[in-house]
This record gives sequence, C-alpha cells and structure tokens, in this order.
Amino acid sequence: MATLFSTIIAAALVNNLALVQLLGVSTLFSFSRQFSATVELALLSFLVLFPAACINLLLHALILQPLGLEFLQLFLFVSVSAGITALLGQQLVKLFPLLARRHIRAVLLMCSNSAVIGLSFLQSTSLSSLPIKLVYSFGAAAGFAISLLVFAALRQRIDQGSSPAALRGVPLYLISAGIASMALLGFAGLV
Amino acid sequence: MTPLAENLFFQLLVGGSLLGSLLCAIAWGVAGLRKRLQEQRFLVDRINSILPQTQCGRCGHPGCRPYARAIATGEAINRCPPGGDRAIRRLSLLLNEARVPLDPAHGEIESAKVAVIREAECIGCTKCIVACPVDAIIGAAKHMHTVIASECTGCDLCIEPCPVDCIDLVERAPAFRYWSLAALATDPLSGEPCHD
Amino acid sequence: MMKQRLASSSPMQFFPLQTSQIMLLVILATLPAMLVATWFFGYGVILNVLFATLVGVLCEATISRIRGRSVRATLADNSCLVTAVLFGMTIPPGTSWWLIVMGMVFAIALVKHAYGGLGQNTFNPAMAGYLFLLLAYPLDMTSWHLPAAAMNFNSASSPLGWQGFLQSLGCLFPFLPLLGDSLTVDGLAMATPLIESKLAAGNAIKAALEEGTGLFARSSETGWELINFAWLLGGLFLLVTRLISWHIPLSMIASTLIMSLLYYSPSAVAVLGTPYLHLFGSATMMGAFFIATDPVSAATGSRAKIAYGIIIGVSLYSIRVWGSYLDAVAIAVLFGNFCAPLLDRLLAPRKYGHPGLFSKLLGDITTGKSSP
Amino acid sequence: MIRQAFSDLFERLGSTSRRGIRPATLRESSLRSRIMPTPIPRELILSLQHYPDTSAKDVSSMKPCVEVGEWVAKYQLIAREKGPNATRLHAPTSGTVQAIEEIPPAVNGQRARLAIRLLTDTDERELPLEPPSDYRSLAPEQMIQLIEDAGICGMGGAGFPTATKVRDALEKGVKTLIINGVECEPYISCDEALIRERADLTVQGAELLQAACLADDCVIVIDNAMPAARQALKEKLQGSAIKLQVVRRRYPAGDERQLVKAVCRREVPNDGHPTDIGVLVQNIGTAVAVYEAIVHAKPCISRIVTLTGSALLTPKNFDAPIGTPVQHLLNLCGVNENQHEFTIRGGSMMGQYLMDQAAPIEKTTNCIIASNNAEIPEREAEQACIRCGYCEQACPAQLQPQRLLASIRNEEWQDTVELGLDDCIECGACAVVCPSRIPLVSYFRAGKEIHNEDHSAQRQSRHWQERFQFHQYRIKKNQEKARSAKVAAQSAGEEQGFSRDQARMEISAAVERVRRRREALARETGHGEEKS
Repeated sequence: MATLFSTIIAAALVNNLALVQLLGVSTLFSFSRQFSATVELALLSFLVLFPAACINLLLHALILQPLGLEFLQLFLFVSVSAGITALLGQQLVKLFPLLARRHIRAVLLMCSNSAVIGLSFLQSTSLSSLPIKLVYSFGAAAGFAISLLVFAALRQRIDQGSSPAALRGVPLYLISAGIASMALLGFAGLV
Repeated sequence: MTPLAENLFFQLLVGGSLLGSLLCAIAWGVAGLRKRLQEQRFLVDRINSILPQTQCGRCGHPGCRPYARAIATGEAINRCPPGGDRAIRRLSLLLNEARVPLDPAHGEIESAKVAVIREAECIGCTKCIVACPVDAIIGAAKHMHTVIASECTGCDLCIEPCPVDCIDLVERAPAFRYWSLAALATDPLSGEPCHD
Repeated sequence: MMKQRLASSSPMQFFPLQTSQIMLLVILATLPAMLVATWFFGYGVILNVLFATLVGVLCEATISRIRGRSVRATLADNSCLVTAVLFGMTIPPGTSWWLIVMGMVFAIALVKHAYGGLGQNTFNPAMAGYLFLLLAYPLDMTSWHLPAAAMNFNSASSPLGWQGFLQSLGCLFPFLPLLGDSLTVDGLAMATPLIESKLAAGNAIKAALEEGTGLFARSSETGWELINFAWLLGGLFLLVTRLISWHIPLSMIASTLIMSLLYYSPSAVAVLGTPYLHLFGSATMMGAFFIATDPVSAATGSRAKIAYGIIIGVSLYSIRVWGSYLDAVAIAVLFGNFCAPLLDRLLAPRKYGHPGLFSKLLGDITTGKSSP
Repeated sequence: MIRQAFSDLFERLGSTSRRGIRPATLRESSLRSRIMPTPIPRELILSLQHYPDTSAKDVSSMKPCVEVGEWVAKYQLIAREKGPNATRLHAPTSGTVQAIEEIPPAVNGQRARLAIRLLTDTDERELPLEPPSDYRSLAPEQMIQLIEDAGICGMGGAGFPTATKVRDALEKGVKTLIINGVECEPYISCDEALIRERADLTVQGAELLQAACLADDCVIVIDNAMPAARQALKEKLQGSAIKLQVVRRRYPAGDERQLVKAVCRREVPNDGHPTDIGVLVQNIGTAVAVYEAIVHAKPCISRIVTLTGSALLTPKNFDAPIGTPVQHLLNLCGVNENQHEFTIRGGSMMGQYLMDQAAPIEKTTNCIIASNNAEIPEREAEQACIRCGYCEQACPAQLQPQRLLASIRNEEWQDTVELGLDDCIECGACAVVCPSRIPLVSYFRAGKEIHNEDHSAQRQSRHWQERFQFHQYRIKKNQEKARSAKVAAQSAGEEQGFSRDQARMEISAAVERVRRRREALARETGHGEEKS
C-alpha cells in the first residue's frame, strides 16, 4: 500500500511530467482557452498518455529486451503513440463531433508529444519492476492531466489581471510555470 | 512503538477510504460525462441556435442552418455580421476556438434593423412577400404591403426584389441600457481609468 | 460633484476600513514577533525589515512610473510594506544588502507587477522572493551572522546595545567602515526562521531538556518558541478583528498537527520531531497566520480555503520530514498558491437556492443529468 | 476614526452564523413621533408605471380610465391594469384631472413614464364604500377579488400585485404565511411605526391573508431591534393562532428569500418563488392594506413613508396619499436648507438618489432620506481588488462577488452565468464591506443588463427560427399543391381547368395569409400584454 501510494505521489507530484521534467509543456500553454475545454483535454491526454505508456512498456519488456532490439525503441514508441492518437481521433470524430471539433488538433499533435515519448523513455531506463512501472505510468499520466487543470485555472486568473502588454499571455504563463516549478522542486527527495 | 501512520490497520483504513473516494469521483465523472456526451450529438443544432436566424445569407450560405453545417465541418466562425461579436464569442466558446474579429468580406457589424415599406409608393407586386424568409410582410396582390415590425429580422432580402425601391431599412430602437461598464472603468473623480 | 453623486448607485454607506488601513493593521500585528525576534537576534531583524521596505518602496515606485501609473496611488495601498516586512523577517538577520535587494526586486517586479500589480499576482511575492534566493544562494541564505552577544547568552554585552547595533549594521553593509577591527561577527550555519526542524530539532530539544525551557534566556536555540507565540498573538489579533477568516490558519495548523501526531514516535523524535516542535519550533505560526492568508494569492471561499490550508499543512510536514529542502513554509505556500485558482473553481460555495455539491452528485449519478 | 473602525469590525464579529452585514441602526429619530396624517397637497402625481420599476419597455403599465378635465371622487378608480403584473389605481382624494402626461424619471436608470396629474379640491368628496356584510364568511376567491379591486401591491419594495401572489399561493397550496415586519435598512422605520401603532390591524390583516390563501399557519416576523413593536404585537396576539418570531437584526434579513430561510430553514429554489416550497411572504404594510380592503372595501390610496436624515428638523413617519410630491412631505418636516444636499428615495442600502424633488410617493416608496455629505459621505475612488473575500462573507445569495467582478471586467459572460450573476439580489452588502470601495453593485447591474440583452437576442432568434421553418414548410406545401394541381390539370387536358385551379390556389393562399396575419397580430398583442 505504502509503495503504491508513494509511487503515485512520486510520479504525479515530485516528478511531474509537465512542470518538473518540462515535457509536453506546449499542451499547458496552447490548447486550453477555457476551463471546461481543459477538463476534456485533460481527460483526452490521459487517454493517450496512459495506454501509450503501458503498451510501450509491455512491448519494450516483452519483445525488444528479450530480442535485443532496443535500438528500435524510439521508432516503436513513436509509432505506438501515433497509432493510439489516430485511433482516438477517429473514434472522436465518429462518436462525439463536438468534442472532436474542439480538440482534434490538440489530440493529433499529442502523437508526437514529448510527454508520451519521454514517459516511455524514462520508464524503459528505470530499474523498478514492471507492475511498479505501470503504476508509475498511471501516476505520471494522472499528474499530467491534473497539472493541465491546475494550470488552466491559473491561466484564467492571470488573464483576468491587468498585466503590462509586453508580458501578457505566454510570457506570463512561462513566469508562472517557472515559479510553480520552483515550488514543485521543493518536493524533491520526498520519495 | 511504531507511529500510527505505519500501523497496517490504519494504512488499510486510509487506503480504503482513498480508494472509495476515488471510485466515487470516477462514478460521478462518468455520470457527468454521460450527460455531457448526450449533448454531443446535435452539434449543428447547437451552432444553429447561436446564429441569429436572420436568414440573410451574408455568410455565403442560403440560410443560418447551412452555415451552421459548414461551421461544424470546419468553416470560419466570423462570417455572420448580424450575429456580430456576441455570436462569435459564443461560437468560440462552444468550439474552443480563438475569438477573432468579424470578417469584413461578409459585411460589418450594424445595429439591429427593421424594414419599413413606404406605403404610398408600394404597387402591390408581392415580390417582397416571396423574398421574405420569415413571412414578415403581409398584403395581397395589387394591394399595399406592410411589414410586421416585431417579426422582421432586418435581413434586407426584400430590398433587392422591390421594383419601385419603396422599402427602407431603419434602425431598431436599441434596448434601454443604463449602467455601462465603460463608465465604471473610469474613476469619477479624476476621469482616469481605474484599472487597465 | 453633485452630478457624479446622482449617477452613482446604492449602497450609500460603507464600513470605514480601507485596503491601505488593513495593510497597516497587518503590519501592526507583526510587531510582537518583530520585537521578540529582535530581543533574541539583535538589531539585524529590524535592519532587514527597514532595508527591505526601502528597497521595496523604491522598486514599486520605479515600476509604477515605468508603467505610467500614479506613483502615489500605487504606494498608498501599503501592500508593498507588508511584503517587505514579511520578506525581511524570513531572511536571516545579518545577511548582506545585495541579497535583500535581489529578493525584493524579484518579489516586487517579477512576482507582483508583472502580473499587473496589487490584487493580481497569483503567487505570494515575499515567499517567491525568498524561495528564489534560497535556490540561487543556498549558502548565504543558511548562514546566520549574529552579533557575538546573541550567540552566547552568558556574555556580558547585550545584542541590543550600541555594540550589537553596529555589528548588525556591519553585517548588512559590509563595506561600511563602522567598527574597524573590533567588528567580531560570528558566522554560523544554522536555521533561518523558515529552516527549522532538520537542524534545530536536536539542538532545541537538547537545550530544552538540559537547561529547562528558559523562555527568556536570550538564546538563539530556545528563542523559537517565543517568536512563534508572538506570531500566534499577532495572528489572533487578525482573527479577532476578522481581518482574516479562521479557515486557512485553522485547517493548516490542524493538518500539520494531525500529520505530526500520525507519525509521532518517541524513538524517532530526532528525525520526525514532536507535534509541539512542528507547531512552535519553526515558522508554522507565521506561515499559518501571515503568509498563507495573504488574500491575493490564497484561495477565496470557505471550502476552498479549508482545502488550501490542508494542502499547505500536509506539504509543509512532508517537505520538512521527507523532503530534501530545509525550508518548508515558502515551498508549501507557493504550492498552495499554485493550486488555489483550481480550488476556487472546484470548491465554490453553494449559491442560495441551488442544489449543493452532494445533491448534484447524487442527481448526476442517478439520472445522468444535474438536478435543477 | 480608528475607534469607529474597530467597533464596526467587532460588529461584524457577531454575524458569523449567517451572511449579511450589521450596519448600525438609525431609526430612532424618525420613531420619536407618531405616524402623522398628511394634509392633502394641491396637486397629486399618480404614476401609471409602477412595476417593474426600471426595465419595462412601455411608459405605463396601467391604462387611465378618466379623461383630462374630468372631476373624480375620492376612492374612484382612475386607472386599470394593462397586463398581469400591474395593479389598479384609485384617486386618493377628490379633484380634477389636470393632465395625463409623461413625467421625468425620478431616479437613476428609470425611464420617463406616464402619470395623471390630479388637481385636488378641499372637499374630499368620496364615493360610498360597499363593505361586505360579513367579511368573515367570504370565500378565499372573493377575498382575493376584493384585494384586486383595491389595487394593493407589495409594500415592501418590489411592488408585485398582491392579488396575483395570493392567487398563485392559493392554487399551489401554501403551508406557511410569513408576514414580513423585518426592517433591515438602517434608516427605514415605517414598518416598525406601523406595528407599534396599528398592531391590531396588522394581526387582523394577517388573519385575513391567512384565510385568503388557506395557509396552515401564519408567522409574523420582526427583528430584535424593535422592542415597542414587539410588545404591542405580543399583546394583540394573545389567544391568536398566529405566531411571532423575532430574528436578529442583520442586513438584508428582510429580503423575502432570506426570511424564508430564517423562518422555515429551507431555501427557495433559484428559479422559483416561495410558493413553490409552500410559503407565502407578505409585507406588514400589505397586511394592513388587505385589512382595509376586505373589511371596509377601501382601496389602497395611501401608505406609510419614513422621512428622515440629518437635514430634516423633525424626522417622522407619514401616512401619505399616493402621489404626494416628495417636496410636500419634506416641507412638512421642515428642511434645514444649509444641511440639505441630496435626497435619497428608499433606504441607504438599496435606495437611489432622487433627481427631482417633485417626484411623487408611489405605492412602493417606503423612505425618503434628506441628507448631506457629512452624514452620508461619497464613495472614495475605486482601488484594486485584493480578493479579501469580505464580500463573499457578506453576500446573502452566497455568491462570490470578487470572482464575478473579475469575470464581468473581462467580459467572460459564460463564467458570470456559472458564478450566478442572475442570482444577485443587488442588496449592496458586498459593496458596503469592500475595503477597496469597488462599486460592485453597479458592475453587477451592468452585467445583468448585458445578460438580459443576450437572453432577449436568443429568444428572438429562436422565434425567427420557428418562423423560418414554418415559411419553408409552407413553400414546400404550396409547391406540392401546385404540382398535384398541375398533374390534375394535365390529366384533364384542359387549359381552362388549369387556370381555374390556379385561381383557387391564389384564393386559398390569400385566405391563408389573412389568417396568419390575424394570428400574428393576435400573438403580437398577446406578447405585448405579457411584457408590460
């Protein structure tokens, strides 16, 4: 129980993909104009991140490693995540036209998102056991989705302010992300 | 003596309650999602309900619904002058797109209009009656026509067909508005903006 | 005059307190802690605060000038003073002037005015400035230069004497030829007000056990309790006058207390600390009453405030005990600030006549749509 | 100054359990004397537009049924309601109708409205009243009819027609009738004076109202700052089934929804009325007017108005005829001209500055404050919001004014809907406690106006959509008809038949058009009635 918990905390908070590892930061800034849209985007990104990381992990552990084909991993990771995004996008268009109209670009760009690939790479080099890696993937994906939500709420507050024109928008988001990173850095060593 | 937090029973308790609340949250999320997804089906209807329904065709489509269909498949949202900023704002929220100014190629934002027939000049040709998309013009052949003001959308489709040019578009009286945000934004004492 | 009045709207009566006066009252509430800290650590504390205020005011004036705003109006809200006082009290007394300048400029320029000035910053300026310094200059921020007298409470001279004042001034401005060779400043790596139990725990408990609590013995090791009580006193003043609401302090202190009770084990006191130490042996009181409650960067709304306090309290304890950083309050508060907008959104109060979260939840689950 | 600040802060200390604020009460001066009858002024101005006060499209909600130059007797009906949301108007005294004309707006945000100018004579000749022989045996519907005939509207503030409200309650079935005697505004004392001096009428009015709406029980609610009224009510209520409840003085405790929550511990649904949860709320002044209407069949021609403020020599309560110019009442109190800088209609919390001293007292006017800058200082310049949350603690609708403000300033209308801008009751508690002196209520009013425009635009577009769909349907049908006619003509092979068919079609189309025109006209007028 304690290991499970600490793994999730480690993945979601201490090694947060977006704000500590700085992977997939573009998703934080570019695709979430309103909060309700970000909730959907967070869900979609979780739906891409978690299965992709799991499949990548399993393929890596069950096929690449035994066969000694680890040089293929980048190719494999990219094609798996592209396949998952394509599948998701297709289903969206078919079943949920409004959702697709709102997020199709973000979802398609996620196939080459560094968060997906980066998570898979981090996992493939880590030494922990396969179940722990799967739990870690879950935590990391959930942490990414939650940081999307937190940042969307923060962005809305920032946009409401009367900041100087030169700093309005992305510069201020970057400053905020920096300060937030500083705070999350403080959690280092927690697990 | 181990701390309370390392007690197995305590851990199970906390873990169980956390898991339980997680499950509850998921159940809620799924239920909420189901509701939201039910709204998904009628994308064209939802877009159409935002458009002003003047049926003026200035967007390049023969009516509001065709334009809504086009928007659903990816057309720009800023081609509706009668809808103006309000429609663009609501469409951008619905479709999660950037708020863009109105496309000037399709006309400019105007205040609401209403068509008025100069009744003395009307020859009763019924051409405008045929053209009106909302049946707001009444009158019979060879008789004077008139516009039901409350039904008129101000689409100007009746102007073109009129052979004697006896139809005018006049501005509707704007809604009574007293409190203005612009006035609030300036300091009454110094006249400077209170916040920028 | 009369015309404007006619154009204005109800209500026509107001409570007499204004923002600037509230800020002054907050500063008033910090006075006990400032005095106690001075009593223990010498004039360095007050000098820090004064110098930080000077830098802060200059910085704020410059920026509002650049932004084309009325300098007088910007300074008149007194918010910069509160930032300066809190910042000055968190950094170690006896640091050099440039550290204060960097921290204050970071706090005012980047954390406050970049976001649009008072009321619009999402992070607490004082804490962000402090954390910036801690990450950038860890050694300077953990070295405490105290007058000789404050180091050794058996010494004959008082740190509050003339000698102590000159020594403190010399620490702040090392280039001043104040005392010549007679300047004897003890450099000591130890806890700042925010860096606590890891280093201070063993010493404080040892001192308390061996020498009795010795509340008024002027010792940098046992002084923390008194300083915390002073913060608590100031905090209670704020509570009683209802300048702050009880939600944040109470939930933050309670969650810290519960965490430390859960993990309390007499055999591991040196590592995990005692509940008493977690509450009064460090900066918990200051954080709970003065830093986390900064209205601009905190959550608003009572439910959101409670969640915000719990997040800060739990991360405070976690960082202190398991984290690798020494400072906990600043990090925990900044993390809380980061979460605050989301908490505001998710835990907004139930509007009158609207279904509450629970009934909405039930309605969602049972019918698939929210009840009216 | 600082002492005042502290005492106010401690005052707030007591208000933890419920939202709202506790401004100091300032009713004493106007309660020193008894309610004064008002000498009839030379001219009465009877406004024909009273509900709703500000946003109506029309200049009048009543139709005058007298002519210019006509002589009217006291109690004579002079205007009838046009739609469901208006009441009738009776002549408060005898006199000649001098004019029916538009008068300028009395306060901010109001439009010009139609009014009857009545030149009074001194004889006060009245129509004979026809009171029911035994008012105790009247059926509820008859009582409501009497209330409607008397033209009574809510005396508390909004002025909703009482008969409509009671009828609605009767249809839905109510459990509790609440008689609202809580006055939460600092200055207004008309309700307190009324209870103090006419407690028996109040109680009888409450009993009649209870009989009219068939409520199970009836509660008279007053606040704890009116001991004399409490004593008087206690005496009159001995042996009565009506209960007396005393709530803590707090602003805005007298608001209908707050009162329901305080008495029944239930909240009124946001999109409903108190009658939806089985509660009917009526003001204490309304109860007295109902008594007069049912027992004596006397129409509502006067009301109690508080005149107060530091510019008046003798503040007091008046029993003023509807239509009395404010100036007339001010003169009766004696104005210290040096002190008098402005006049407020309504209380200091929800009232508005009076633009014209000649404006009349209306059925909803409860207070006139003549004051100056020393007593009611002007709002200081607006400063930045520091999100202190005091407004949130004060908001009786449990909204988050600070977040609403940010959304309104940034014109994020979607968010303002979610944050409940439409639930704001504009009580002003948030603006009172704001340390940054932000005129929050003005922002909310501006936001609401834009909301309203949005809503009406949406309604309009929905309507147009229906019309367009019908248009398309009609064209399709006509085409089909034409095609079938053509087919028939071809089969007959007769050119003549074809032209006859066409003629028939044209005739039927013309008939159709006329029918639709009638329908449209009917709908239009129907709309007009609904709106007014």
